[in-house]
Amino acid sequence: MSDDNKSGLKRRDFLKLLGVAGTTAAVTGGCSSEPVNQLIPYVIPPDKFIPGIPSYFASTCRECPAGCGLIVKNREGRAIKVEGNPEAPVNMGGTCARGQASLQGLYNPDRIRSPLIYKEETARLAPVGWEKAEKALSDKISTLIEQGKGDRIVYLSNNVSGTFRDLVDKWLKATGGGKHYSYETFSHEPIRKANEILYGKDVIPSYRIENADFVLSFGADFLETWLSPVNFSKGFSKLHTVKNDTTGKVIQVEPRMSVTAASADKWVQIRPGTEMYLALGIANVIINKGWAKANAGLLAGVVSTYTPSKVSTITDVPAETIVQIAKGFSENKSLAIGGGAAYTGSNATQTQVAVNILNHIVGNVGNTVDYSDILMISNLNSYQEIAELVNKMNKGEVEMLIVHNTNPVFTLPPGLKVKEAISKVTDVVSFSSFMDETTELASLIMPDSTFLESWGDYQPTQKYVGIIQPVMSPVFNTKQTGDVLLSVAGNIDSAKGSFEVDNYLDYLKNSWKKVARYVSPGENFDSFWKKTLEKGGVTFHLEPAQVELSPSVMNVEFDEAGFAGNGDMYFITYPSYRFYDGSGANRPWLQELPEALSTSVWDSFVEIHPDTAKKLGVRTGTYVDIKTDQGSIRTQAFVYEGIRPDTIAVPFGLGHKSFGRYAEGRGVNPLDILPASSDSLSGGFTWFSTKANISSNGDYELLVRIQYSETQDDREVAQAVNIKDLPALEQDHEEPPEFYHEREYPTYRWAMAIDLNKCTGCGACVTACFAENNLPVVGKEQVAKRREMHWLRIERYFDKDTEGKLETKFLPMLCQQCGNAPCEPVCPVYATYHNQEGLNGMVYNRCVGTRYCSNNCTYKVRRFNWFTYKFPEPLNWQLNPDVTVRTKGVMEKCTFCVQRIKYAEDIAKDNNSIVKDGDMMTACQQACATEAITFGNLLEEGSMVNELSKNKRGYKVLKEINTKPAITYLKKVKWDKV
Amino acid sequence: MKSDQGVLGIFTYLDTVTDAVKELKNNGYEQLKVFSPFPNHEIEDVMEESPSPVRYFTLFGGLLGATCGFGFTVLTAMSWPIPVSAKPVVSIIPFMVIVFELTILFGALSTLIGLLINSFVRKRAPITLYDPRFSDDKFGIMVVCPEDKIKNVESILKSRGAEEVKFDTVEY
Amino acid sequence: MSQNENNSFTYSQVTNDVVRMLEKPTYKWWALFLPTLGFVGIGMVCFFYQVYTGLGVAGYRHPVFWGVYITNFVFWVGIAHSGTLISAILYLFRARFRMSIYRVSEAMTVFAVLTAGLFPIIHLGRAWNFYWLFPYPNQRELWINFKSPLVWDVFAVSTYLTVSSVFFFVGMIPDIAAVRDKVTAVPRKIIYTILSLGWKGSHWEWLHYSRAYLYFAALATPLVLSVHSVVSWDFAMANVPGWHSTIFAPYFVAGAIFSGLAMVITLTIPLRKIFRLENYITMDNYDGMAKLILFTGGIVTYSYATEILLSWYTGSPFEWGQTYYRMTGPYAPLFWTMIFCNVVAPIPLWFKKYRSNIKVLFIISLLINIGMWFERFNIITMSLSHEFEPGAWGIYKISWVEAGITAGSFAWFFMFFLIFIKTLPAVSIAEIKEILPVPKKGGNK
Amino acid sequence: MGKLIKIIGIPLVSILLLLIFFQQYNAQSNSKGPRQPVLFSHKIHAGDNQIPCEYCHSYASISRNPGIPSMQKCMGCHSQIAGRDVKYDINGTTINIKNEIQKVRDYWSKKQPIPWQKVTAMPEFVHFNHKRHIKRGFKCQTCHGQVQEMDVVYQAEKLNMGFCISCHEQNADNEQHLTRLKDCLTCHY
Repeated sequence: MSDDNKSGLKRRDFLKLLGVAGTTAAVTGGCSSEPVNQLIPYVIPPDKFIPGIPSYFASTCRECPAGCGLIVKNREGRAIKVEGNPEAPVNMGGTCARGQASLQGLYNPDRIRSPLIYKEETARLAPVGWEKAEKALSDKISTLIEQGKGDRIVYLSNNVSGTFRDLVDKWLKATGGGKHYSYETFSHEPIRKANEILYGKDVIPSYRIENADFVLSFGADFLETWLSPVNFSKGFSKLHTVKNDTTGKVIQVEPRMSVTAASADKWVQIRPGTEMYLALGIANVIINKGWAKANAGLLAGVVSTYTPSKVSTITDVPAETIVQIAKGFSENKSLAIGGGAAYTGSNATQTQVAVNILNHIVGNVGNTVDYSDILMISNLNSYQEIAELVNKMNKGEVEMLIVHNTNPVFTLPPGLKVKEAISKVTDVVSFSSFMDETTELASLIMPDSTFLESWGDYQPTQKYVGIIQPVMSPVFNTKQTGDVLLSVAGNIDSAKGSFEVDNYLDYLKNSWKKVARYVSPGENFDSFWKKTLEKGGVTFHLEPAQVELSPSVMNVEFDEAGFAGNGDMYFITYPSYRFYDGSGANRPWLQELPEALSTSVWDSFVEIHPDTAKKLGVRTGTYVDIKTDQGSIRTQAFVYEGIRPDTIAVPFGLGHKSFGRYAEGRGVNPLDILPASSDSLSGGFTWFSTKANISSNGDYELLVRIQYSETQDDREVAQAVNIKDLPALEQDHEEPPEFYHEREYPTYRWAMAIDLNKCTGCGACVTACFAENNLPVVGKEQVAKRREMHWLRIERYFDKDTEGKLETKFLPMLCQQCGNAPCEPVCPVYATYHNQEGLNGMVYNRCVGTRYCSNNCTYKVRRFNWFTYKFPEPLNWQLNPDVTVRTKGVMEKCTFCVQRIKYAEDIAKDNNSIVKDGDMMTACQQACATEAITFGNLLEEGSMVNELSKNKRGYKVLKEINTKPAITYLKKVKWDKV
Repeated sequence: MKSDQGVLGIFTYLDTVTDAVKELKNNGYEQLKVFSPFPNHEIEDVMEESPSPVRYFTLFGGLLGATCGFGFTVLTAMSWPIPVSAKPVVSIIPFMVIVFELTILFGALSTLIGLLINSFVRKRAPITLYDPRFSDDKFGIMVVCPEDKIKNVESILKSRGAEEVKFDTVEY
Repeated sequence: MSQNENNSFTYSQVTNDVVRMLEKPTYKWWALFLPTLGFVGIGMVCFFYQVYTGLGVAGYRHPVFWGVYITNFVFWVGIAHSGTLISAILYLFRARFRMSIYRVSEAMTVFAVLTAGLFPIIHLGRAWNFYWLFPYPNQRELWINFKSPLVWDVFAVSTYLTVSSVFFFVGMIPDIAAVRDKVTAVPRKIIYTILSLGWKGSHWEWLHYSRAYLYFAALATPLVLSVHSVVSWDFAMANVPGWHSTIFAPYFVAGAIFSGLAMVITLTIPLRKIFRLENYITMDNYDGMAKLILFTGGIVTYSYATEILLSWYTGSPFEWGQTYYRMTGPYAPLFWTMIFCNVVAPIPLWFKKYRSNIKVLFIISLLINIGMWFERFNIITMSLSHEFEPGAWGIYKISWVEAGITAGSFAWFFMFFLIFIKTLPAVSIAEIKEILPVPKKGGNK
Repeated sequence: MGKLIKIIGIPLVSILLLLIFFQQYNAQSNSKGPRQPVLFSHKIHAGDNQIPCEYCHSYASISRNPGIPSMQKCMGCHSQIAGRDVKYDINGTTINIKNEIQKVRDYWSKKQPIPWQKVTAMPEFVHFNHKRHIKRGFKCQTCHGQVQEMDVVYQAEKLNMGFCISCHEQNADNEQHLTRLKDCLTCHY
């Protein structure tokens, strides 16, 4: 290995795996005909891999604590695509943009390529071999043990559960009894505390949105980052399915319109920090009107004082709205959840208590709130505990800090002085795969393999344990931390005995032997293990848990949220669904994925209401200074009505000082101006705890976005229907007379249906398209010139609803594979044409680049290669060998993942049949967690797409142009009142 | 191979030229050539040449172009039928543009060929005698006649106002 | 015409005056020619840079995929047209005032088409594959799409180039012969001798010549109309709001002649000054052209009006949206410049007083050239930047590479023109003589 | 009259020549293969010893890629077969079979792959599916030439689009099938 330390890139091994060169062309790239001139055979052919045939591995996503099940597609030893595992109860086949982008964590060119150790003489980190690195660590620990300071080792990791947590604890015990802190940036302490207060259970229950048809969310961005977004998206999809002319409903209560609020049926603008009162007010109505299902008992007393009129004055929510919500909430199978800004104020726990009260009195507990299947992030350390740890470090009570998959310097408020504290620690060891703000401070770095290269398991909820298995051999000279810990322990005399195995895989298997005994007693382990690896995990059967209302709820004081600072603006910071806690910031796909509402890319922005903007004299793009007592940040304004005039909001996740070329120095970190304060009851960090002053010196720069027109200019591109009109609704089937005879299709007419009532604008499909079709990332400067390469873009239109309120429509726009395509006849060289399967073919190598097709494209979905775009090594390893990598001067566009169609047809042909519904999915369809996208053969009777295209909500975009699109959109359903 | 005498008379005035031509024709001299710096109808009239065959070239070229244009577009379209939009593989209307353009192109080119052939390749009588002034401001008549007729021709030309007369033998 | 009035004017004078223009170039000429070469060089550098790095160096962006290059293409094809108009159509109409200027305008035609022909190649994403647009038998057994207006373009423009250069050359044969007989310097003598194809000016040659010339004119006339119609169909055949319109063909042809005549005036005014050709290119010529400009300008104005009216009358949000965008959107200044130059500026020409004022003519012709360039720019770019999908609206800005290549193209045109006036008879000797009174002993009756 | 021939004849002839050139364009490619790190003779293996192609290129009938034999496969035989110690002329270069086989064994002992030079080049934008063609019953020789007679393998056919299309045209069952076979998306995506 040592010879690899220089480059770190284990290309030789990679090529050994690669086996055949036809496909390496995709790696070298080029729509040009220069051939690849070397064939590297396998030395020993791995039985898994047949060149040209993909192999699939089930694993578990670790991009966020949700722990979705994944299926990873591998070609010639390279992981090239991530998809949701339908077997996994967490995500049931769906993925989010971050999950899709996990590949760019794996192939990130800025990964740490080999162990690094701090050299005094050069005063910088230098690469070393693994043996040396491990030796260094074990020596340090041994000396600590000798000095009896073994208990002064702190292992700080992100949320780990299952076997690895157990290993860490054992390991720490063996090395002198250090302490393991596991910490997440968004750790939801208030939910746990509130449950403790109400039911004496310090846990986070599972919320079953799929069982509800009336969701009342107090700021919980459950479609973006809250707890388990993909799972909730699935639920949302079920809830928003239009059945016999009605559908479920989501009420989003928050001061700013999050993406979740945008796809909710009603967005209730509320004065920040007063969500608690609204919840109590609703409870009050329900109890007083006798709508309560469960025995409210002592709760009646708690809420008695909060009459609608009183609440309405506090919250700015009209009294009748409160009553309406109460009615709907009590009449339907309902669910109340709290999150986001709502429960990160100083009264977060109280708010959550109020929310729980709502769930309690209408008897949701046990139906839509499940206390048996608790989330495992319940075992996290609270922000308060971490703050104490920081104090200990400051006091020098920590000798060795081991940081693993967490970045406290970035994710903790500067007020805590984390950086200073860490520098006080004698030895800082980092297992991080990336050189982030915290790892920079480490003196010994032992890069962990990403979860796609490692063994492991992860338990998202009580009910399910997902397996993590390597989907390819490590890209760089990295080693998974489990193995490192074991071999380090092996080097320490006192720790030697405590582990019977020396590598993590065996350790994992041993612990799974227990699982096997529990799940399928008597079955031979190897077969069980094999089955588990195929399925991706095991599901346990749980007994429904009963909860008892504890009287302690009586002593909760529902006091108003307090705000630091004397600013006149409420300052909200919310987790970006693209970067989560900032760990996504080094993934170019996520950087170039537009934020659904502002459609801005590659940078931060501050949301400002038009009125405020006018007062301040700023427009979208103007730089705004946001000042609190902690300091000030400066970023560009995004002016829109999706936020209260007295509030501003900045997304969290950007503003890295160091995190690789894609993240460094991009945007601002709102945390910099937040006070290091916490919620008194739960000890959770209060993200929403300060007011800010805003000012602007008028500096303007284009806010780089994907879409610059906010409204659709009465063009009826994205359509909606009022639920009252649903029964009478008819799809407009009438076609204008044809000059030429209709085209008929022998076997297939590939078509798509997109349900706008389900699309949440989350962008998973866009990222999936990037991954599947080798789309290049062009960077901020080029996007500013509208040169982004999105084959599939999600258009966002702000309309006014009947009450003149802001109404958002999302419209996924991709090539419509028109039956009467305007782009085809104008191409002088037949580079684009209509094939017998209804596809609008695009032959890259024939294209000369007149760009006439794109001029004539009604939907503007064609993209042009203005340059030959680069895929910096090893990002190019991810390229899909089945898709040509385009070079400068050619037009490109979506072809319904024709490579997948061809593959499916090939398989079908082997058993002389044709492709049936469900045999193949397009990348976007597979990724879509809300199942908004349906793809299939229009000619196949009873295929889903065939059914949906006849749906009465169906319509074709810009029908009047008579392009005969193959994509049917299903109108969004509007409710005029709650 | 017979050899004859060529006589060239150089004139300044057009009417004298036409008179001279008439006179010569009356005296049975048919092998005449008249030089002028620009096309002139009076000369054409008096020479009584049959109309130029160039027009047939033009016509032929035009027709050929039309046929080629039509045949080419239709045949290539059918050789590999690639459907674009909902249009038929062979759609005559757009092809007409090509047909038209090729008609013009071939027409013009064959007219050019016609011109070259007729005026430079197909010379009815040989020209050996020429005077640079013909392209400037002088007119000229060249007569091809047997040896014994020279004197006669010269006198006619002179009498009709030729300022200068040249002689040479022509072989053809 | 003035020539008839002063009879001092003899055949040999004509020949001498024309041949005089072909004397050794003066330093003035070099002072014009060298910078021209320089700009051509700049243009080429820009082009190769663009080919090497990719089309991204141009200002193009989604959704505006055509910009300055196609604008230039249409502009130059337009310029070309008046040449053929003057030499062919006016020839058929026997308009006497064409005689002295048709050579210049024909030259202009050829060079303009040469320039225009570059742009379809320059604007290609993969310029090195430009020949794929031509139908040649290849091992792929793959032909080109004759339904595509771009292929029509290929045929129309190449036909136009061929025919107009043939026309240009044939028209010159007798004059080259005249020059041949004048010049004495050996190399030039040989060159002209070859070029003159042994022209002797015998009645036999004249017979076929004038026939052929007539047919050329007869063929060129429909051609010139078709070419710009085809060019206009590049746009009219598309469904882009602001392009998809039936009046485009006549509208473009009129516009072409409009701009072309303006260009002729712009070129000939300095020409006649430098070479003292006042006796040949007279105020009557300009008067004739000015009237034609008024006429075509009228058609152009009418087309503008029709476009606007119809876009409103259709009631289609796309069409009217487009028109409204043009008038008020970010490009509005360009739109109003165009209106001023093409609609307002020509008005003075209604008055003889201004028609016969060289300065006024020159300024107006310049304005029209500018205006017509902007017309093409507006039609192409504005329409594209504001189409059906509000989500895909965007603004196009010209880049320095495009500017360089555009400048290069103008230089390229003038380079040819400068070489032309020094090497070939810029005024038709034979035809001038044709309209002079024929010398007769008996005198003209 | 000679002039006439010149004026019309020359352009016509040149056009004709041009056409012929383009038609002949895809005739033959050079019959000289690249020099391999191990001078392996397909003639000895596939020809003299009658080893079927798919014994080594085992994926050809189950995958779009034929695959190249793993070192293991080579050693499968050559752990026993050391090769006769004789001179052998392989396209002009005389080699000793024993030594060549020894090379393979060295690679194997070093656990290193042999960096074969690619012979048959196909542009990256063409997606050729071996399985389909083998299943349809085409011999490898159809595209790869008489490999069993080549010591040093060379690209027998130019394998340009014309080659593919002509074959597709000949082997279409019916009109509809032909459309499928000549559909651009069959190979280009």
